[in-house]
Amino acid sequence: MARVQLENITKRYEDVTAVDDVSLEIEDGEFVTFVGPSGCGKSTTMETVAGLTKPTEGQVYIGDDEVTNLAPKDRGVAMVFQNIALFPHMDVFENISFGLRLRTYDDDEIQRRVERAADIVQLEGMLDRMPDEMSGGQRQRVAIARAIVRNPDVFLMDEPLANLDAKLRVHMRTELQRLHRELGTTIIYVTHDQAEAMTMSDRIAVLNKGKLQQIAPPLTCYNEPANRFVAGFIGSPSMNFAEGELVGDGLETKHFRVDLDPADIPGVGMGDAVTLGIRPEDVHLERSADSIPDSTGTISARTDVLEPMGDEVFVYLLLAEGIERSMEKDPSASADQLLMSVTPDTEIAEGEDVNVVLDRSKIHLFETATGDALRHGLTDAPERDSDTTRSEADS
Amino acid sequence: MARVQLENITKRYEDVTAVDDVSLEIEDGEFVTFVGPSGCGKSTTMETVAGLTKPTEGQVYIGDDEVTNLAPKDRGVAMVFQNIALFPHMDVFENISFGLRLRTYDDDEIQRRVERAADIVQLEGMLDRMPDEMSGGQRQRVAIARAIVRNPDVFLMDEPLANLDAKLRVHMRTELQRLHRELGTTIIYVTHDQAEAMTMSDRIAVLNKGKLQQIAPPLTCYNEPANRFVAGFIGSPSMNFAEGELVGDGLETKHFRVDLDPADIPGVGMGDAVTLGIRPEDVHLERSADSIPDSTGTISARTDVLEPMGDEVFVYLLLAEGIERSMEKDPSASADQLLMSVTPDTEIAEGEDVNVVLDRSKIHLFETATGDALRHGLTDAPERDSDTTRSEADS
Amino acid sequence: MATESESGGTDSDEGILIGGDSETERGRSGNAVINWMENLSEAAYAYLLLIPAFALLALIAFYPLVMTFVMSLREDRTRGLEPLGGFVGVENYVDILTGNARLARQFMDVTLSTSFPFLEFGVPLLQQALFVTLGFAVISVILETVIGFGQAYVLDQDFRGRRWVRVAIILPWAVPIVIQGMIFFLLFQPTVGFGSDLMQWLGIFGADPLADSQDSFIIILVADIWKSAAFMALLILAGLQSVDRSLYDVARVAGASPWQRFKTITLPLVMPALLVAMLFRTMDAMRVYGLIESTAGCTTVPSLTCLVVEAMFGGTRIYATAAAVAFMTALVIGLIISVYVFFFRDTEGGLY
Amino acid sequence: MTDDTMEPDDTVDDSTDSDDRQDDVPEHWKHAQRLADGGQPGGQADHGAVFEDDEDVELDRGPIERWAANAIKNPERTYRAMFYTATIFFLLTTLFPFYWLLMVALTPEGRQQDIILTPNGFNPGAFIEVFQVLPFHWYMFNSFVIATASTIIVLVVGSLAGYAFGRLQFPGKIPLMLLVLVISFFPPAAFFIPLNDLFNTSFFALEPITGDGTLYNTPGAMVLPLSAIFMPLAIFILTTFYSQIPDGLEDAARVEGTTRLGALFRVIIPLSAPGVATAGVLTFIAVYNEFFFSFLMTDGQPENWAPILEGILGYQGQYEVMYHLMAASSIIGVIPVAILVIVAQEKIVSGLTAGALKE
Amino acid sequence: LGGARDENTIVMSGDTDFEGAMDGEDAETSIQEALWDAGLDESITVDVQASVDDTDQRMQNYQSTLQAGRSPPDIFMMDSGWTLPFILREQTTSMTEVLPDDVLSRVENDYLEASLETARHPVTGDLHAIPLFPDFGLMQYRRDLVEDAGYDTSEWDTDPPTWQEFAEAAADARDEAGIEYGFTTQAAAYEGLACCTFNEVMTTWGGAYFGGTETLFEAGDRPITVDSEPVLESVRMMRSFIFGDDASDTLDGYPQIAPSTIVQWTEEESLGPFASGESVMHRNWPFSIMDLGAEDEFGEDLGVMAMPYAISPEEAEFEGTGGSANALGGWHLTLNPNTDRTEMAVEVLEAFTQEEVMLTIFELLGYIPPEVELVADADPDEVGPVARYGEQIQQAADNAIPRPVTDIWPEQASVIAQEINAAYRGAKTPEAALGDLSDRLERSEVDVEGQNGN
Ligand SMILES: Nc1ncnc2c1ncn2[C@@H]1O[C@H](COP(=O)(O)OP(=O)(O)OP(=O)(O)O)[C@@H](O)[C@H]1O
Ligand SMILES: Nc1ncnc2c1ncn2[C@@H]1O[C@H](COP(=O)(O)OP(=O)(O)OP(=O)(O)O)[C@@H](O)[C@H]1O
Ligand SMILES: [Mg+2]
Ligand SMILES: [Mg+2]
Repeated sequence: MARVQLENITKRYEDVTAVDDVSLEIEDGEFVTFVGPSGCGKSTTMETVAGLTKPTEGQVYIGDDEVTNLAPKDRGVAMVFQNIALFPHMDVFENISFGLRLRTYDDDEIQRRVERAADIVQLEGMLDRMPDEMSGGQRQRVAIARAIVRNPDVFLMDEPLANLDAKLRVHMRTELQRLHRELGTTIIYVTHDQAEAMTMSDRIAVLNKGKLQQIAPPLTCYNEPANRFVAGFIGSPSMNFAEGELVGDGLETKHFRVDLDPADIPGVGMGDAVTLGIRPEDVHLERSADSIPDSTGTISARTDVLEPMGDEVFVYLLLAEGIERSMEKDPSASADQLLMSVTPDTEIAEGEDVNVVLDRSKIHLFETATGDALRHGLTDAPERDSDTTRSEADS
Repeated sequence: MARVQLENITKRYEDVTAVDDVSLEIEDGEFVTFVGPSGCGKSTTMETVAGLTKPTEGQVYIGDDEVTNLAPKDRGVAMVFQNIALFPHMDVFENISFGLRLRTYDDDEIQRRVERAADIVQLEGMLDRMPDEMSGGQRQRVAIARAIVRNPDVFLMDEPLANLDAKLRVHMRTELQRLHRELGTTIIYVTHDQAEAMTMSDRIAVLNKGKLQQIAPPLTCYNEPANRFVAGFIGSPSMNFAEGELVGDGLETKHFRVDLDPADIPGVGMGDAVTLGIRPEDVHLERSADSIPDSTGTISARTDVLEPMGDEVFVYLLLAEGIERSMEKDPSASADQLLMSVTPDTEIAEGEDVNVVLDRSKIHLFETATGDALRHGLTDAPERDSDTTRSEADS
Repeated sequence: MATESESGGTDSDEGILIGGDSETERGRSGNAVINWMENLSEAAYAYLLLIPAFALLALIAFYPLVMTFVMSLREDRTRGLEPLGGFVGVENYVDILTGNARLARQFMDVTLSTSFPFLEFGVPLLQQALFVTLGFAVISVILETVIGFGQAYVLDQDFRGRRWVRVAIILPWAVPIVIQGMIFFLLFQPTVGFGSDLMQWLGIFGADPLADSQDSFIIILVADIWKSAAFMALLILAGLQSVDRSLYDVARVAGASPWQRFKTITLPLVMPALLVAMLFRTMDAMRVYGLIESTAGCTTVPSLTCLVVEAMFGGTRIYATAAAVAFMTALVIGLIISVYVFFFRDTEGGLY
Repeated sequence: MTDDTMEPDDTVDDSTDSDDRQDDVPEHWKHAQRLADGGQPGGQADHGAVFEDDEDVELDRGPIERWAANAIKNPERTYRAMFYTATIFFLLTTLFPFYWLLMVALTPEGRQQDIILTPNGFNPGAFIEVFQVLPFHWYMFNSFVIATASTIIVLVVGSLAGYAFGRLQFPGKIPLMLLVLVISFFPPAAFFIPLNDLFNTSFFALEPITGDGTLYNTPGAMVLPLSAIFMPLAIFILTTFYSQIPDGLEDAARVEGTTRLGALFRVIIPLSAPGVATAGVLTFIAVYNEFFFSFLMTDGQPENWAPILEGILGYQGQYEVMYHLMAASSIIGVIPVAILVIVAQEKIVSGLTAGALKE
Repeated sequence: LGGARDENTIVMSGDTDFEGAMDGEDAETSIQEALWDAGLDESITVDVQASVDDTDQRMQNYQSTLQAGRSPPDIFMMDSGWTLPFILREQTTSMTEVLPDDVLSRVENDYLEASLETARHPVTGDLHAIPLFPDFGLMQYRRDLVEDAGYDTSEWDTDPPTWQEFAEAAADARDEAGIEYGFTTQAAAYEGLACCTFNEVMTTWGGAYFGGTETLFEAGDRPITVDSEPVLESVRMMRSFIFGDDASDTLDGYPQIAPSTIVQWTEEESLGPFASGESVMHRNWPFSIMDLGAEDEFGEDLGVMAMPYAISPEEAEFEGTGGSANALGGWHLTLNPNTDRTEMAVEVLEAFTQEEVMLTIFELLGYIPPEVELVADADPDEVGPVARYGEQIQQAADNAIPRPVTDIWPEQASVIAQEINAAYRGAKTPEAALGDLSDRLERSEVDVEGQNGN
């Protein structure tokens, strides 16, 4: 029921700039997720919206009003805090109903709402527990209930599901989405869970070092990351990168080359340093690559570690012989490593020599110097700034 | 460097039994992960090992000694707490070096170790911050560093990575594994992250309502869950379940039937209620099912919601016509729903009528009444109690 | 209360999941005063909150102090209706410092000499108010801190019957000073109590402790510690209670012995409360009077406040001297407090 | 109490481990008893028992050494022993004077000689006489009202100031705090003369309330100065405790819809319950027993709000002191405070079971 | 809250006993009744308000009342020991001005002169207070024990013994009876030592603080004689009493009779052992006679006498000293200058000067009438044991020695008490203590010189 707009928000602590000139607009009823590395300023940005932190510079708008200096209570926001922040002197019921009791709701109404909220977070029968008698996840659910029991214009949720198990998380995810749909509330959400970010959000805002990197629908961030940072950050395991140089008719990296026409790539020219990015699932074994219409030339490698995940297996490929077996599983960290993901029934063993190919249509190119994306997919002409929404993006 | 053994541990609070007769043995140097729904007793069990909670009943052994009544400080354990619990009056350096300063290490040694630990958790340059000047993830990293800086026999880690982003989490995972390998320390770990549990653990202990459900290598839990609870809990999105009844030559569920010889299944007979379980990735579109050697008969369904996750797409299938579109995304919750996972390039749309098949080799059968597993895979003779280790389990 | 917001459009017939009402909370609510307060800057808000306290203090404390200060600059008049004569500047202060004030015991009686140790004391230290008071304050505060900490530590534990132990330990603080004085006066009154006999048997006391400065000093110390350790205990206990218990868990797992837990967690976290307790105990001890008056008497153990009270109410009306002694007392206390501020300036949460 | 809210090795009623202990204590006892009997194992069976006992190496140790060895092996027991010793020591030292006071009260008038552990005679009538000689209950009531009023003022006004000092940043904070502190540098007498003039000045505005327009002989004449004098302590205590409440909790309250003041009263004060209760109890007791102003700001008549001190001193004649009545009256006078402590102690001590300040 | 008081009530600030006697148990024998009988307008009631009885605290209380210019009380009951400072501070009303002449002259003529002297303005000589009752330090003793030890005490009633005789009797009686003490008195460092117990001893040795009795009430320009020989002798005697004559700075022939704890005793503590039969001799005020002389206590065995002495008046160096001397205490009534009921209050004061009233008070409270002769007239049945000792009281009144009360007496008194106490204890030699005392008194005298005639 309210649009949220941040205008050039900067927040500086003594020697840290927690948020650096962030501007963004969140539509009424939109579900936006903030993601970014630990310490990048997500919580601080949320606190600015809630009114708990006064930005050093910039304005905050909620609805049509500037609220930069409005008290939190008058902003119509509810928040789930990252540190949970239950009131230790109140039992679960009192914690959840705290906000309601501050307003003039009658007792029945309060009772009804609290019970409903407790139901959603599956805390029935625990309403008279004290916070210190609960497990970590239970406390977190109380914190969520405390926020959803109210009827705010804007929900701010800072890692609300961090302490919940996968199953409950899926349940809560659904419930939050249902709430979102039914109430039409604007939701700003912080999560470290890619699945959460991907499935729930209308748009994802990627932050790094206090700066906004990209704000776009999840699949856009996934398929067309604005820069190398976003490309590496979104997606788990993360994208493989290989730094290279544009040569006459292709890109030459340390271990392989990819054909392309430098002219297709605006803004760079021959000899420029360009980084290639490819997601693990777009690396294929040559022998099973027939389904890929357009693949690169063969890259030979030796498998290092196999990491079976149940529904898929991660294969760490070493691109050069003789190098010591690196245990670093972060593929972007080493130029000699390539991570591939295969289905569990693929026949592959550790230490096997294999040939792999990359799916050309899934190759991303970034300017090495700035990290900015140059091109996504080498097959067709690039289709940047796609606005495909979530439900259509997979076509 | 020490084996940990719990013998009939029970912990009761006034009206809650947090841990209920749990016995398990963790080998010296093993990495065991506790998983289970929120509030199932994971933290309490850890606290029992640490000595912070005296079990109501049962004994704890570390190494060869009974330590049930030993003070925590004498147990040689280090712990990362779920609630982080940094010392508010100490800066990061002091927090990390706390355990070292209690012993007689010289300053250089302390400095060296702290720097090493800070390095591992990527907190370089923050050593003089106070906890209240840090973000949630940074605090959690301090908590991890505080534990790993010591050289204990047993590490206890209660959701140490909950507040970290995916990338850092992968990094920390690697680091913890490296530590584990280098120091040979026994590690007990709690996590809600399936990927973490799957990739890091030697064995996973699944708890529910204070009771130990299964303790086995990750893939065993995944492929051969001991009961329906484990089957539903491990794996995300979780397994589809369909309740049915054994008939003459097969299993009849509400919407489909699967051929089998009831005689193959020990312990149950004709007419008994049996639940079928199948993971989303083992549901295939009939049109692309040629790669599956042994599939069930066709099941016709209509696609409901598509949930693209980047590297895969979840397809919610409705098995019966005319039922209202359920938004519950927990497939085990509705008998009329089936969740299928397909690759992103599969051509499928919402509301499309499709035919799917199940991979018979991946079908699990459970006794409906008790939830106990009856059989995993309908192709070969059941190979229960497999002891395949992680690196071989995917063959 | 909450105002009706522009309708959001989505809260349609689907029914709102949680609430039955579509009102939203955004927008200024509450009355004008509250809104005005909410939007004050932090500093302005702080000043606003300080107004009541400072208004009260200004009327009841600062105003009288200014008047008293002016008084101290004038001449004493023991006769006539008007208690004060003309302005004499700092003369009263000079008299006090040179041992020439019209007081039964002197503030201090020290002269400089040329031979070592370059100071000469006119009368024994225990007959000079400044040293009696300083000695009393230092010894009593140290002992009370230690004992109070011990008591608080005991009270912080969980044991059966702790409620009654708590009451018992706190009870001395609830005893009026006159009664406290009476108890110890009678205890050390040879014909009534056995305190003197005991102490003489122990070889600590002379024949007539209540007439002997040194013995009386000890009696007063004991009496004060008996009563005021509870004050320390209470405050420290509150500090202990506010420490997050999970920090102890962390420390225990990290291998801290009880003593190390105390040193590294309890003490630093209780330090702010402890400092407040010590600060105020010191100031109180520096102003000790009632206890002395009701046991050994101001003649035997003169304290700074004894001088003030005697000058003011001793029958001879020397208000200016009384005022000057009061300000000298404040000055001495101020100096001691600066020592605290200096030593504990880095302690977090201490003096800010 | 639940186990994880306390430290098992310091506590005494942890049933589980005390049970364990009972299992092995008797073994040691047998040793000790045998040794006390001359250390001679008395017979074959006993002999066997000694050898079965895996601690037989300790047979030749003295009891103290053995205790020390046990202490090292089982430090919990040492802590517990120390704990008990300390508790008993504190109880004895704090309670003995009260016991002695009771003995004084029970000793009939004029026979206060050589009271050691028993009274000289027995005269419980003193506790009734107290009320016959003076309307002591009236004095108590007055003190109670004055102390309650002062405590409320001090806590409310002090809370506002404590909040500002403890949780807000503003220029001039330290000078202002020192200014508050300065009040406590002065002996109360330093305030007296100007206040005496002030409270005896007739203010027109006060006439409808106090009759003659002065504050003298009204509770105000005590409540005001006493509030002011005990205010600095309260402000400092509250400042300390308020500053320790994690910001997160206040933030949560404000997002939930409290005003800044609302957060103070709904979250910060309840969470600082130990500190607030302590400040309250300290103020209450101090005012209840205050000597200087209570004595000089009324004419000593109970109907004119004379406080309990006047009552107690009323048993003191010019040349003779009714010690037994003073003792009895002070025991009676302490009772309300004791009750207050009992009531407040749950707040003081265990208002928040597991330590309030977790976020 | 405080309400307006009744129009016809005069509020007196007094002590608890006085408050009780004002209304009396039955209307017949109350002071109020006596006042009305003595001619006080029946519409005027007197309300005595007592708060604390401790003399110092009462002084503080009056001081702050008068400092603030407050009334009620309309009439104060002031200790003769500290009335003078109030007079000098103009915080009393001149009786000479407000009392009718006949009343005034009756007071001036009939009242005990020593008492009146402590009620007069030292400069103008005007009377500023009406004595309510005088008090005398009296030596009380166990006649039975002394007689048992072989001493004849019949003479003592009229002719007190010398200190030496007294001490020997005390020692012998003590040893004979096998009790703890021979003599108990007050020697703590408090006002009572300076004003009274030491003052008595010193005077009976022919010593004086300020060179005799002429200069008692005018500070400033007067000799300081505390370090003279008679004073030293008196200190030495007291030390003999405490430590026996073998100790240093003592007088030969004076045995040890008093416990050393007297140096921390005031009236209450010193009375205890005597009352419980543990002492032969005891110095105290007449109030104790009321209790101890009762039949169920010592009855006739209680002997009372004026102070023993060492030197006769003739031998004494300073005028007005020597011979038996009894410290003068007692209380006065003063009129609050701030009262708006002066006339009524004066009527009340007038009534107090009537003999019937004095006698009523004597009967009810044992307060000796300021016209001491009346004691002899009192009916022992009504008055109780005190009446038995009328003769001794009369004698004490004749030998009454007031303290040298001036505006600076309070501060001088505490200096005196300190030094004498120190000398008794042996913390200083008598010479040193009295030398220091002399210096300090000198200084305080100098301080007020400039203010004379103010
Ligand atoms: N002090 C206590 N008093 C009462 N019940 C408690 C207490 N502590 C924990 N419990 C209960 O014991 C159960 C187990 O708690 P525990 O903290 O072990 O759960 P957990 O598995 O760690 O859950 P989570 O994943 O949510 O952290 C929970 O139901 C919890 O509510
Ligand atoms: N009070 C403070 N003083 C100084 N620096 C601060 C303070 N609060 C936060 N910071 C810093 O500001 C940066 C942003 O913090 P913020 O809490 O917004 O991070 P975050 O994105 O929420 O991280 P996380 O995912 O770890 O919670 C961090 O580097 C943090 O250390
Ligand atoms: Mg954060
Ligand atoms: Mg937990």
